Amino acid sequence: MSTKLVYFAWVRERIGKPEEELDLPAGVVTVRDLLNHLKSLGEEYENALQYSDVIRVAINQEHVEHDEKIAGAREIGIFPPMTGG
Amino acid sequence: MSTKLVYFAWVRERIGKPEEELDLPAGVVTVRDLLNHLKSLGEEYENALQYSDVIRVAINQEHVEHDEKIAGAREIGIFPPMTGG
Amino acid sequence: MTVVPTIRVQSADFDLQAEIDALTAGRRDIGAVVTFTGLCRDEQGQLSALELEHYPGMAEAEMRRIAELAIERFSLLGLTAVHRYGKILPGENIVLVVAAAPHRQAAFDGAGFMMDFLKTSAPFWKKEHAADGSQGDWVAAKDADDRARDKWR
Amino acid sequence: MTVVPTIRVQSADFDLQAEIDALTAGRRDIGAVVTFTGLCRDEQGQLSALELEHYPGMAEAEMRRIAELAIERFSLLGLTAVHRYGKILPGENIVLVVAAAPHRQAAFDGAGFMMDFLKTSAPFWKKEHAADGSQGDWVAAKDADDRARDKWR
Repeated sequence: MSTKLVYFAWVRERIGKPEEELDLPAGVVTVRDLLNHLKSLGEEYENALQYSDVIRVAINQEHVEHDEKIAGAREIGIFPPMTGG
Repeated sequence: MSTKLVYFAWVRERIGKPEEELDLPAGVVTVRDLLNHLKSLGEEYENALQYSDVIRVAINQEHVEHDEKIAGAREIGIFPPMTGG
Repeated sequence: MTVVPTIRVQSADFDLQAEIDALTAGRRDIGAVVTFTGLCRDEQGQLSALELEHYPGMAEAEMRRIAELAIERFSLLGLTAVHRYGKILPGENIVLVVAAAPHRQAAFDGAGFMMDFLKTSAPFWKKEHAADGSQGDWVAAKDADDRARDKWR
Repeated sequence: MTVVPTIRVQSADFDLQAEIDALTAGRRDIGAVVTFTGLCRDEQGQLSALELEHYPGMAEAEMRRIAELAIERFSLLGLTAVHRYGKILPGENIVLVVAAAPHRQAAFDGAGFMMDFLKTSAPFWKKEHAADGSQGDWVAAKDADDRARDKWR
């Protein structure tokens, strides 16, 4: 089953696209696994996600920690710390 | 020399006038002396100023403590604690 | 550049948007504007009006003193305070404070400081008119207002 | 009575007075309204614009979550938050919060809480456009914003 990934701000710019549908390998269980998997997909992903500690992730439009399981995710958002307001 | 006294809120209502000019005796040196002197002028003053600790006083439109000297006062305001805002 | 506060005591209502516009027009250095509007409540239907008395001259002078302290302390770029007097009905405006600063904390602090000191030291007094038509009591000063002021010390 | 916040994310400017009016019209129980307006600064002439990006859907949802926490925590009588996206010029509005309560401290706290959490958890990002026409950097998140949020814990 494929998962929809959406990217924002400099994560979007570095990866070079605002969103994509990806088939994730069975070993990708947590958010941390997902970020590591993405970094293996190419230089642009590695560049976007190299400082993965600062990367924020939302599952189905709610913030989650990196140890959260991604099972059941329809949409995963990946982005830098927020700077609105 | 006479001094202008101005009263506000329930101090004004109890004394029964918004302002007056008074010749103060030589022994009236501080704000506290003034309040005690006023209380000797009649029941309405005594009623207005009986709880003199809560009475606020301004000399020339600036707040002062009860131990302030009133020498040089053109106008002395006497009123309850403020409740604006 | 010295920031001069705008201070007014008036019986007429005020126009919040116009006061903000006056403070911010043509400026590109203001990042945050906080406004406080105090309104007359009907106290669960018990109150028909408030009568606001003030000490003419001193009310403006005291508000200006507080405003100048706030501008200095929080490096405000602008500060406006307008206080009404006379009879004010439930739902109507009583007081307005507008504080402008580069960043949000200073604007929040400037407006809060202005209100906390205005409450306890600007010479205004509120008398209640009861819903049954009788003239009610003068509002009593609250210890909580003194405590709110003292937290800025 | 449950208080339902008004939350909007839009490219158009907002009308602060209209938002206040919508919150207070016909009410006699509101004693205090605090508004916060965040504006685009030009950073001493270095900035020609900010570009605001957001996560559609989640931005509204997250603002609503924060607003509901604020209403509950401070017993607010009304709360409105509007955040703009797209290109915003110096002097223009970015964000508006309006908080209404019976008394002033709750209104101040409600608006401050909303802004501190909005800053750190609502999915918006600012990119700077430099005055020389070049596309500048993404604004970096500030530790001070995390600390401002954490003071509510």
